[in-house]
Amino acid sequence: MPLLDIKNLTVEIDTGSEFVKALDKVSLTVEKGEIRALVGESGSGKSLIVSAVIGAVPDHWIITADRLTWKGQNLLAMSNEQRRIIMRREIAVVFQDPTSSLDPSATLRAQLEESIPEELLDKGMFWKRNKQRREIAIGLMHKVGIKNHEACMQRYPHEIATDIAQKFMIAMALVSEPELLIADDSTRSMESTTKNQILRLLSGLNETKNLSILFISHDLLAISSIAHTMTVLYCGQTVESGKVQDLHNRPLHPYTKALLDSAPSFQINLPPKSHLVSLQGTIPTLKHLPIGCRLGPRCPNARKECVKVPEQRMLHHHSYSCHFPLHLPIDEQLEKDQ
Amino acid sequence: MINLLLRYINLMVVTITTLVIISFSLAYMFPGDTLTNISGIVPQSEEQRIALEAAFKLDRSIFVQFWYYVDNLVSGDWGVSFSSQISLLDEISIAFPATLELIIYALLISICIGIPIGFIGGIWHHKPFDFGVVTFSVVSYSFPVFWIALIFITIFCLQLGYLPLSGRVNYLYDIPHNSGFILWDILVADTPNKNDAFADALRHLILPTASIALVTTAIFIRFTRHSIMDEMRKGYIDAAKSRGFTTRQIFFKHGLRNSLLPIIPLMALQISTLMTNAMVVETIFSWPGIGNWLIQAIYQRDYPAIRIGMLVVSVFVVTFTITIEFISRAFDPARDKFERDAV
Amino acid sequence: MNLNNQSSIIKSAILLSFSLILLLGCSKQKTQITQAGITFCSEGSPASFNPQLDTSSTTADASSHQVYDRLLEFNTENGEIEPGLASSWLVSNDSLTYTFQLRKGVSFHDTPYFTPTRNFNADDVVFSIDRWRVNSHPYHDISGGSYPYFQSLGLKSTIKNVARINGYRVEISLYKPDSSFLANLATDFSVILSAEYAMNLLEDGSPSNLDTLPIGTGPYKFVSYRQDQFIRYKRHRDYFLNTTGPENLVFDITPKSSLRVAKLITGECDAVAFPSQNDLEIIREREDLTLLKKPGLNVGFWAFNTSKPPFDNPKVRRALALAIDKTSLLEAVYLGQATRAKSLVPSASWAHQSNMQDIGYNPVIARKLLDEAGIPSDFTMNIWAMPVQRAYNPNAMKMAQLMSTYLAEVGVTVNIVSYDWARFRENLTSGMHDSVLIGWSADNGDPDNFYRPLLTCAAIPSGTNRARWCNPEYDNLIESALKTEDSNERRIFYHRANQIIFRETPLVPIAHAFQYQAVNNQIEGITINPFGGIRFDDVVRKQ
Amino acid sequence: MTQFNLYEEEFHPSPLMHIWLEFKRSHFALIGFAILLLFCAIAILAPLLAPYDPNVQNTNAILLPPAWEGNGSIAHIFGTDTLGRDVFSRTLYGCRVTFGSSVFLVLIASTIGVALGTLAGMKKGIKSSVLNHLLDSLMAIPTLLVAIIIVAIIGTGLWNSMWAIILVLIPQFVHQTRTFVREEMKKDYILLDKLDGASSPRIFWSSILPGMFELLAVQSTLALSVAIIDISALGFLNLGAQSPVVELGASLSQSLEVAYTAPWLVALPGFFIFLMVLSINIVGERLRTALRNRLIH
Repeated sequence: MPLLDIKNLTVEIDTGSEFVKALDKVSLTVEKGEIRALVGESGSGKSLIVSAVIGAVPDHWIITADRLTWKGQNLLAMSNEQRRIIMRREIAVVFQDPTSSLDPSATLRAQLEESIPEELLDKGMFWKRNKQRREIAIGLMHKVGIKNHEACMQRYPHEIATDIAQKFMIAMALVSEPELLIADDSTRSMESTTKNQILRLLSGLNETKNLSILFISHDLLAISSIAHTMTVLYCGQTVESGKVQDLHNRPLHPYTKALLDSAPSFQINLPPKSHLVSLQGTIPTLKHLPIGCRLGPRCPNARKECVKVPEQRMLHHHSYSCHFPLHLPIDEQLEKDQ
Repeated sequence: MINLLLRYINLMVVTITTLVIISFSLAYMFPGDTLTNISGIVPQSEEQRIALEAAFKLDRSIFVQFWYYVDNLVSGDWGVSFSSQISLLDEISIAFPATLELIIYALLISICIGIPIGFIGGIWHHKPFDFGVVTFSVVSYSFPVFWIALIFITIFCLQLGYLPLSGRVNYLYDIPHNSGFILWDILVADTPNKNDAFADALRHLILPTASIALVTTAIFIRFTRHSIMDEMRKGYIDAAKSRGFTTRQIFFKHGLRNSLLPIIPLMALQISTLMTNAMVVETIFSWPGIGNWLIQAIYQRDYPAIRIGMLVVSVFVVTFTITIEFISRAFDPARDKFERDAV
Repeated sequence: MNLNNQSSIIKSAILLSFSLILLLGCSKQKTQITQAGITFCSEGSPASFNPQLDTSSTTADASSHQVYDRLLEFNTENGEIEPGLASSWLVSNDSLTYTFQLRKGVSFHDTPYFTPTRNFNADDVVFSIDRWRVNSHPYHDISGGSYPYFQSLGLKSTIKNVARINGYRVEISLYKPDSSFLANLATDFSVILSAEYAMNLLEDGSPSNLDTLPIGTGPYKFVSYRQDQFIRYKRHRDYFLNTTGPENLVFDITPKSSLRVAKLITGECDAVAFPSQNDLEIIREREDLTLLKKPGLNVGFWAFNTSKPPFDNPKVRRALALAIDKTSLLEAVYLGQATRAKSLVPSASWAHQSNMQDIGYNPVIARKLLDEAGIPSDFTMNIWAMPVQRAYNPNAMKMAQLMSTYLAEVGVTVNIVSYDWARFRENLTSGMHDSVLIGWSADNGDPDNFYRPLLTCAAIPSGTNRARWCNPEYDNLIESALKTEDSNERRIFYHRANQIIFRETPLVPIAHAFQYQAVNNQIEGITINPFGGIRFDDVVRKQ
Repeated sequence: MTQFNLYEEEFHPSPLMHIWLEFKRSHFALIGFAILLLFCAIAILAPLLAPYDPNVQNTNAILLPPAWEGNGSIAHIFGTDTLGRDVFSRTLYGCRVTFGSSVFLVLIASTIGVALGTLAGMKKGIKSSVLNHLLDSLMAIPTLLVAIIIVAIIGTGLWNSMWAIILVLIPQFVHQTRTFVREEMKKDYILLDKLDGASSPRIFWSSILPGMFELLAVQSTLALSVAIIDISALGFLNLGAQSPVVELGASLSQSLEVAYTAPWLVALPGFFIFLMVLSINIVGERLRTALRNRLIH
């Protein structure tokens, strides 16, 4: 059964005056040893899913879900204490902006050693344990690819480059040997060389340690290089999910198709000087979300029925939620409904 | 670090020189005869005036006078007070420690009570305790210090009769002047009934310190509460939470230091409100401090005393502020080197 | 952080702070030290520790009865003259020579700055009197060389010679008979200093210590003094009168009268000088305090500086006197605790003239007189209001403010001037004032103690004649009053002097106030001395 | 604020309106604001409201207790003081002097402070840094000390004590404006103005000043509460307003002599000062949170 299983998760956030469904029936699963990519434009609620999973959500927001389980245990029903233990040993998170998620007034060494859990160290006097902590820390730094660890250890977060900080965040996440690593857009605003280093590091970890990764990004190139399965998100609704190859070859949902078309490197036969395909209109803001399928107003083959929220349908473990999927001609769909 | 040190030393030197120049020029700005303003002695006869002018180098150029004034300041010959004809150095070395004692205890109280309450208020944001903390801090911040002192006197001294009303210690205890800090002097003195004197001095201390500490505690509570609330919203707190630390651990490991560092220089600035309140409270509790002494000096138009008293107090306050600012700047790696945070 | 340990933290914090307050505040238990000591809240710092140099009662309070003794003493009840350091005295029949037999075995104070080698004898008496009498005396010009009380009485010209007959007998001969001479020897100002101490100081080259570090034969030794804060005395073990008194005596100097009464209520002071009129009610209500009251031998007046135009014109002075309403001043400032003064001498003295006519309140005539004297309608004058409290004028500032509204009605604008007490009297003596609100409390029972120091020409340089008024006719009236012993004859002279004062109005007598003394019930033995300084020699604290 | 708007058009409050909506949220703030308006009214209309002239002495009604006490008379609502002057009109005039002079001096201090602050903020180089840091460290000198010096030089009086407090408040305004201006200068919209060829006064006038209003509002409420306490403290030590001018602090110190027989004479002026400062602090605090919330959302 899947490691992390999310079914019909709805999160209503408080925009100061009324509650808006930021996430509307999101479902997502991560298997053991699988790299699940979560794709969506910025502002589509990706980080909201992460904070819903780890519980860093203000108390007055309303979270309802059919299923939000971690290895079978329902996360919502758990007490803070149990949830904290899970977060400590089984799930690790790498946030978006590395420099702002490091304590500005503490040295990197102190922060790294602080995050090493007690259980890993064997008993003994505290100076032995501190020495052991330092060894583990240095080992970790080498593993994540920071060569001159001496220089970085004494420095403060605002004195190091962002990619080193990102590696540092990954090191801190891995120290407690988690089973699931949630990487929230960790390769954003990095030039390609460092981005490849990070991606190689993640896929290496997946193979060696069978570490399952929930990789959140809107950079399709990176996703296609390392992810096994992919889920596409639009304005808080899961649009399509399945294997990367299936989605790549035969996208069923118009939004996925538009998303793939918009990345030129994905086009096989792109004649020179041709117009890049892009969806008209812009992403609706939280206050004026359309009813039913949220792509409605911008969808090329939108019909009257799209006003109802499409439920999720499976096509041999390639699920999509759209009334008029691409593989079915439109008129055939019409008779079926009558 | 070193150029930061040099930078602050230069700032200190520049400020203290400005203060000395101001206090030097005060002698000429004060009404009345400049010679009395400087020396404190009223020349009886004409030839005494000439002798005094030669002694105080009034006839020489302004720079020589200034140099002579600085040399006197350094050597401790601060002139004589106009009304009591006692050397100013002795008067100030008796009066200033008394005010210092009040200010130190008030600062300690504000730190030990203000900061924890501010933190608790900030962490339990929007909970009953937090509303209590906010109302307490806004209300006690707006008490005029002389009025709250009078209310304390009416309640604790006159109606209940628990606490004494004025002075530092009951004058029947003959405590020799040692360091000027009354509690220390009692401990060091060899008078027979020392512990009675100590208890009596403590009872004399309660009300003045409480009336000064009230306002500063309120200010500290506001500072810490705002700072911890901003800090708890930052990214690294969520990152720490995601690593499974409890809020208490997060607070002590990260929240405490990061929220205190930006507000330490602002707390140091509160020394000037503390000093003003101390001077006002001294006149009410007739505490023999520098505030009381300066205000009596102004009533008696004792210009040499005002001049030197002003210099001593402002040099102390300025040095204290700049050192605290330097310490906080040196030990806070994250903040921009030359900017000061606004609350 | 769930709810239960949130409330536990609040509970423990409140408990802690409450116990702290209780522990320190606990109770008003009297510690052992306060049993053996008495604290007296005085109203000002003494100018010096030698009453000869100053007429203010603050200086007299601080040293006269505590540190020194006098040849003769007054009996506080009936005002008779009793033996002091002089055990007996005899007056020659032409009342020109007085011989005093001195008491034996009286020791001076033994203090860290001076240890006496001999007891009190005639040399000390001769030294003390000659110091202010003989200009060429080595100590005459020390600490300013001005002896206002003695100069105002012109005693220099009355005493011919002070001779030492033998170790314990002194003979004083006068030029002309002076019926008030004995009374003047018993006042607070004629104290006996230590000649030996003076000679030692002269050799050490610091003679002014005689007046700042006092040595006397009195019940208390001087320990230490800090200006505007405290004076500390210790009991003089072998004082020649076997009176019981506390081991330590402290004068806690508190200029504000309301603060003095507050300290009395909280028990920080055991006795208080000059309680303010408003607080008398409070003191009467409290059962742990007693309020002693005696008709005062004093007079509060408003003196014009007659040496300064336009105040040299009696018509102007009469107009200003008519412009103020004395009854409202009595109510507002004295709150009814004083009798209306028609002349200098109060009813308690035998020379009082009850049928004396009084200047009424009539602003219309006042304005007319002012116009006749050519005073313009926007005439401004200053009223000096003394900063300290006295029985004869508990709040001079408030009285000046009230008078300024009355004077404004007759077109005289007033600005009120006040300095610190020492500077105030210095400037008064140099005559910088237009008019001053001040008064005089008698030092002995003799009426001459009112007439001579206040209005005679000899009293102008000494500064006690605030009006700086010199009238030869008035002077020889007072001189002739001194020549006769018979009191009815003297009374006639004084009544004729009253007429001159009424006609010339150099000063406007306002009130004769009662003297008050507020004391804690635990203290026994404090009495009101109608002739000046407070005495602590026979005071004890009940357990 | 979801009033029912039929046409679904958008309701975007202007920054000022947004702050007012945010401000209206807390009831305490509204009460504080109402008290503040009351004091402004008193400050302006004191002569009309006061039943008597504050300095007129009515000697046959001395130390009359206030109307609600046993033997108080309605003629003098708050009773009379030691010289028989009506306490109610004295308190009204006192509020007028204390509040009015504080508002006036905060205006002066803010204009001078802002001018100096922008000058220091815009200029670079040694002059501005020395000036700023010198001013910052001189900010630490206590207000009472400066007041004593000024009173020693030009004597006591309301105006002199106001000068003392202005001298002490200016560095605070300079510091706040300088930090704000230096922040703004780093931003791009200032760069744009420069590229358009705008001179620095124009930049200040058109782009920095509008952005500074909220900061100025919060800073002047803080300064106003400090000014009121300092003016009344100086009045209390009778270094400030002298007798013909009626001031709350001075009347408080005069009433000390009769603190036992007439406790209301001590309580009333103090209470009015406390109320004044409390209302300003509540409004200031709420203004700051409103400003903070507007920037965060």
